[in-house]
Amino acid sequence: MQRIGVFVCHCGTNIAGTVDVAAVSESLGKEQGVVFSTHYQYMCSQAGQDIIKNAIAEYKLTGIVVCSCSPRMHETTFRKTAAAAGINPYMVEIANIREQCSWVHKDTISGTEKAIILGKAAVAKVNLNAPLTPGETPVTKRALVIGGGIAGIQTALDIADAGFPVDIVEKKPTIGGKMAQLDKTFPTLDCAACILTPKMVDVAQNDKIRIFSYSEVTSVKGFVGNFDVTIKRKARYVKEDVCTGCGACTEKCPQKKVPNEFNLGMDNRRAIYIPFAQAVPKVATIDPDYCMMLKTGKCGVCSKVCTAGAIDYKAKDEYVEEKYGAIVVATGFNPISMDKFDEFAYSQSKDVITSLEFERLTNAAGPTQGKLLRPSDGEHPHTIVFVQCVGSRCDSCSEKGKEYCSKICCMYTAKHAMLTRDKYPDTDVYVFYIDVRTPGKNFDEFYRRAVEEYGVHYIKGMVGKVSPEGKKLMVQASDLIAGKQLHIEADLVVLAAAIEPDKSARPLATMLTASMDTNDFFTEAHPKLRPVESPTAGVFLSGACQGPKDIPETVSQAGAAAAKVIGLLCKDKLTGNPCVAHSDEMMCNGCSTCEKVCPYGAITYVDKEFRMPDRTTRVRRVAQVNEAVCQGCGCCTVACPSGAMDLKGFAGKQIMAEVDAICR
Amino acid sequence: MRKISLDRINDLFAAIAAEFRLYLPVDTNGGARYEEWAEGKILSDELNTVRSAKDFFFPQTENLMDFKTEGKKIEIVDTRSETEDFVIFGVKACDVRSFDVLDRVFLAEPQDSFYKNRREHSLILSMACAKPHETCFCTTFGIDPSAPMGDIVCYKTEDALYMDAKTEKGAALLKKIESITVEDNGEAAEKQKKVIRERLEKLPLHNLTADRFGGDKTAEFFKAPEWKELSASCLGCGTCTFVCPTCQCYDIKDFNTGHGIKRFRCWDSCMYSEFTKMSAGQPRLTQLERFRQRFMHKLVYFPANNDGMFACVGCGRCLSKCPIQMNIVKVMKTLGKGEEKNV
Amino acid sequence: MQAVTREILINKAAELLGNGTVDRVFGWKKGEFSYDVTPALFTTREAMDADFVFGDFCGANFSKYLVAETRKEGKVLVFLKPCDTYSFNQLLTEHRFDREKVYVVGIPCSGMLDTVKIKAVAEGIASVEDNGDRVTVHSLFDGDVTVSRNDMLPDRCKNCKSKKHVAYDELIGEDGEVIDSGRFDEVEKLEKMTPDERFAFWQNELSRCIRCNACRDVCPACTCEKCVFDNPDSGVENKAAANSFEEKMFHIIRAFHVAGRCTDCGECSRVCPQHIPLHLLNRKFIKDINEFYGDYQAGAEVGSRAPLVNYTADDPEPAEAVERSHHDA
Amino acid sequence: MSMKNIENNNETYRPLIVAFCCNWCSYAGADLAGNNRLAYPADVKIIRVPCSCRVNPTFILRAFQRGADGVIICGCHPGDCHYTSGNYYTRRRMSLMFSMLDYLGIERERTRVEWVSAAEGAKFAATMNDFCETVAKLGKNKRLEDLRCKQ
Repeated sequence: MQRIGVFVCHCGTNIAGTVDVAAVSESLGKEQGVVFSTHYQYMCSQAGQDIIKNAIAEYKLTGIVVCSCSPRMHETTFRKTAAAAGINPYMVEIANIREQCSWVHKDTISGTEKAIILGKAAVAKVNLNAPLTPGETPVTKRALVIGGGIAGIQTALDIADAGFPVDIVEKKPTIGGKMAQLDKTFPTLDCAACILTPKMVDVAQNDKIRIFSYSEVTSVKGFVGNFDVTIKRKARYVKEDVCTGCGACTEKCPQKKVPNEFNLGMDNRRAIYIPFAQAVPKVATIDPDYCMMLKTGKCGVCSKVCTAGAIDYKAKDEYVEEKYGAIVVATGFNPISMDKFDEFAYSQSKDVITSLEFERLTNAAGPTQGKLLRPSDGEHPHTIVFVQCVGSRCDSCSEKGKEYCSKICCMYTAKHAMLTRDKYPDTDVYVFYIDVRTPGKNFDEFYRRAVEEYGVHYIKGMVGKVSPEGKKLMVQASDLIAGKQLHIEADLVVLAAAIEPDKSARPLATMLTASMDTNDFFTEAHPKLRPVESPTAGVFLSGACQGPKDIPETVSQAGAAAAKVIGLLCKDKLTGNPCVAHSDEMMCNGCSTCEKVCPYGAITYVDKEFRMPDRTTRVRRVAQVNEAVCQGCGCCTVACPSGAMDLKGFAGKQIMAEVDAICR
Repeated sequence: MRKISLDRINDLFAAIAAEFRLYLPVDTNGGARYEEWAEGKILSDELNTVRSAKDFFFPQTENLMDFKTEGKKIEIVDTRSETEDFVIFGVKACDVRSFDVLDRVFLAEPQDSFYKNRREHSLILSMACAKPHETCFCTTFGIDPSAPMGDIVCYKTEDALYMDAKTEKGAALLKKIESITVEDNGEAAEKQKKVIRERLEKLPLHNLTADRFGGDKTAEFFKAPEWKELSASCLGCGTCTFVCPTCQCYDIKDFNTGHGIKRFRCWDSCMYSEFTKMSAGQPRLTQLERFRQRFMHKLVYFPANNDGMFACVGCGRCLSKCPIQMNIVKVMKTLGKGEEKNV
Repeated sequence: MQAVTREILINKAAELLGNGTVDRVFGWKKGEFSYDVTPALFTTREAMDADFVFGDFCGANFSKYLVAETRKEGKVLVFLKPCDTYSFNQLLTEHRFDREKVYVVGIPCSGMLDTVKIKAVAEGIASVEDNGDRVTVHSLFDGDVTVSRNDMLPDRCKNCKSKKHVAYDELIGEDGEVIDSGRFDEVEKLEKMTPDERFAFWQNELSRCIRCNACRDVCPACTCEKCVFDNPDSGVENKAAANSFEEKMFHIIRAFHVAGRCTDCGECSRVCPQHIPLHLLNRKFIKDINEFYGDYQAGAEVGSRAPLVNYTADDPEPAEAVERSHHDA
Repeated sequence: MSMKNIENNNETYRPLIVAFCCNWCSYAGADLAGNNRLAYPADVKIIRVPCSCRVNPTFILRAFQRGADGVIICGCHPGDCHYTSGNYYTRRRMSLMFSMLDYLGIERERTRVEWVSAAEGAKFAATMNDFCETVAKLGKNKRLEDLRCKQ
């Protein structure tokens, strides 16, 4: 049985102007469990708080009801007051008689009546309150960054800079990601490699950062502050710590016909390879799909030329298990496949390329050493057509592309067009667009320079068809402004392919119990207010895995994610929200219904032995809530048909008591 | 014996209803049930009602008393009121016998005033069973469906209803309706009795006997291994209990109305896992024990405490209503056979 | 008439008992009358020869029994009709038993007879004879009555949703197909009524409820360790309904708790001693789910995500949904 | 002032409305309505829940049993749930629940779900005004009442 004190606040005239506070206090004094009831001008003032503290001592109160302003205003204040006077802060309930009563009702009679009812509901709830103590869990002071592109690199560097160890897991043999494949960056036109590679070196040299390249996360267990992660280190058949990166093997390997993914298959590499000159780690990797030694057991050339003795054909995948306090997802993006866009003849002509392929064609380290040459015959193209929004902003009914805008294409196409005109003024450049979207610092100026200074032909309209005819590409398009059909004989067509999240993201999201939208972009905890946190505590988002973004945006999000991680790792212990779900194991059916609706993956199942009411012993599958992970939404409590799942602080019985009091 | 032709039966009901509340079986989507007669209600032709007639004296829920709270004061309110006289028409022999069984429980000291009040204000017009069903076995318990007990016994033929007063109360009622009935020599009723007795011979359970059961059989049956198989597929629902005319277990529950407490008595079933649950748990832990309890009570414990009277009247309701077709007949036959084998 | 005979099932069971695949058989045991069959365990061929039956009154859904049955040692053989296999899968989805401890023999079903309808045909049933299209009821006093078999089917069989087994280890006879037999017609009829008519309909039906809990206790979706209506801590517990509110509360909440999990096996209506058409509550949820969120059949696949533990960003709003359930009607 | 007097002063029928409001959006929206002094009838009594998905259909029936004439559930707009997905589940649960109540012949206007953000004080007040008016027109809840609670 509770001993409840009721404290009605006048809030000057804010409440007392419309509500007869004395009547409220008197009426609530008669409620079950109430042993003291009073009213005062400002309960939140020092003097008001002292009234509460004194009453707690004098009347041995076990529960407090404050009838005052919104709990969003002063719940914390009164909880602290209660705690200071020695009772559990969660024994305090607020009846909101200001914002939800005196301020919205003008009539004193109905205002007073309602205030009493709200007070009764609060009393009824406190009668069933139980002291709650937030749980504490230690924090493992190490972060994991999944993905080694610019997002992952920046996040790792920032976290390491604050003094915390960070591991980067990258599935490719080197970090660097998409940015390493870019030539120049908009809108400043500085060289991507020039700004990226120093950061890659920083990562390599930072003693707080470990790089697990050519590796994948295979399992994530645990919760915020305490993740247990298994990382698969794929066999690269080259001892990472022994290889000097001299590159001798990559020149001697007899298998020369391996499509070079770094150049998007526009040239070849060997079966043993280093993706590019500035790779980090600069270590060779054997491609098991092409290596003759691994496939047939006959060759061994690389082993012979390696003076360091780094080659190990018997290497196996290894699994590393590590604990982390925080995880940052930076799995990035890929251009979508052009398979479904045959109207642009991508599969029919080598001279129809994607924008990323164009980047490689114009890059000094690319297949043409930076000379803009047609992939088909190595000739210089004189007419280039850029097609925007290939697979972006598609109709929701269309199964070909994405509904969203890929955001970066307008700007990089302007960059490509401008650079082409700059280097090869004899080239005619057409850009077909739906809209040109340039909302960014110096973006619109950049686009206008392309049109005004460089004479790029921007045509509003879509390309309908590209047909290879001899050495030419016949481009059929519409000019919506002129209202006419255009036929352009092009030498090269560049498709601004939509970008989509990396395919590895979906299984990763499942492991992390982080939610994704229908396009497989990770969902943020709040679209406006918590944009770099996933809804799963301790999991943060960096870069294009959360949505299409350019480099500056990616880097700022990477920094923001790092700041959040640092904020978390700074703590020695995490204090949870005590209003969490808990399962009555004796009633739980183990049906997994609650687990399916939990947005945080806070519910797990264990097989446990129980002494049943019929005095038999039975092993039963029951739900357990990880209090450190549960955020207290209560979704599981309604999903659970047996009522085994309840929410502390908002228990079914408490809410029903409030309902009863209101409807009395 | 008085007679009224069936085409005037409505007049009979109207005449009775002018004096008393009159209840009679009428048809619903869910079978026959007792309803208060009003103009337009038609007497059901079903052999029996789905729920038994025990509801009249021992209703499913009953408000025993109220506690009014105001502030911190509690006031106890006696909700009892004197029942008006009422007539139940068309009660079959088995259900009439069930009242005797219930009387043994509720009218034993200390008497149940709620039950007694209603019992004293009731008039029972019983009806002979013209066409018993295959599930009937009332004769097993010495009940004669052709000659039920009650204040007035009725026989319904193709064209008329015959009424024979068996008690003073019954005679008084017949007197009141004298003007719309005619005297009868009882021949038709006798003829029907004969037909009924012939029909009883044909019933599949006609030879079922309860001889092997009785108050002294606890030791013999309590540990019988057959209980395990008999109870194996029991769902633990309360259908058998709630349609049974003699089951009389109840629980007392308080309902918080927000203004006070209403104390209810409500039917309970010994088949329920929560039956008579106390702080230490429920006394019968398994469905086997709960199942055994129900049948041991009817066939052994009740007769032990009530001069050999069985707490089953052979109405057959549980035979047709059990979701898994397990019932007292199967129990009696199975346990009986076991005994034979042992001999 | 059923396509498989008692003998076929006994032979199959004997074979599986003999070769050690199973060590007991869950089947039907004969009783006093033709319709009087009880679910029972058999461990020998002799016991089956003596008491095992299979026929038109073997309607009980055995899936739920497996929850308790699989807690025992060894493996049990169970004969499942197509509709039972949906419940079987749904129970597996909810981790209610160990699949390894059950051997399922799928058996075809041509619809089971409704005892209530048979009893309405004649008083005093001596026996019932199934001649395929027609059924002859031998009465104790009134001679024989022959009626169309189809007329003797319960609603759940008339509206059979599937003749296809969705789970089995072995199948006897031919497997059927998922069929459309207008099982939402009755629901639609109610939807077309005015709210007053609907209220009157349900008030009349639910007022007969005696809270015997048979619907719940037989329901294969109701396998809670303890039902909220039995749990004094739940705040909604009540032993016997004291007024019509509690009957509504019980049936609404029960239907809601099984919504998206109910396979529409129809056991609730079969066992109701008051013949309340409880399946019409469940079917309303199923129909709404199909209309609002796309077709979903609980139990069709093990592990499928039930509609109430799922969502899409484009789900209809509640007001829109309620409206829609009428427009479609 | 006793409750009796209050009742006597209010002769016209006023409905009793229970509003379940999500702590993060609608409850804050109600606070904002208060800050802006946007009036709505005192018939509305708000119960704070962490998320609209905490509202068990049992609570709704309970409110009707105890004498409520209308029940409204307010949550964050779909997609804006503080807990990412709670209101999506609310939407499904309540769609089915309300459809069932309608099927049982209970006036569908007595139940409602509205999405009100923390910034929508005006929407909150307008919604409550509209809901109160709608329920007031329907009159007392008879179809889901429990007479025991009305004595």
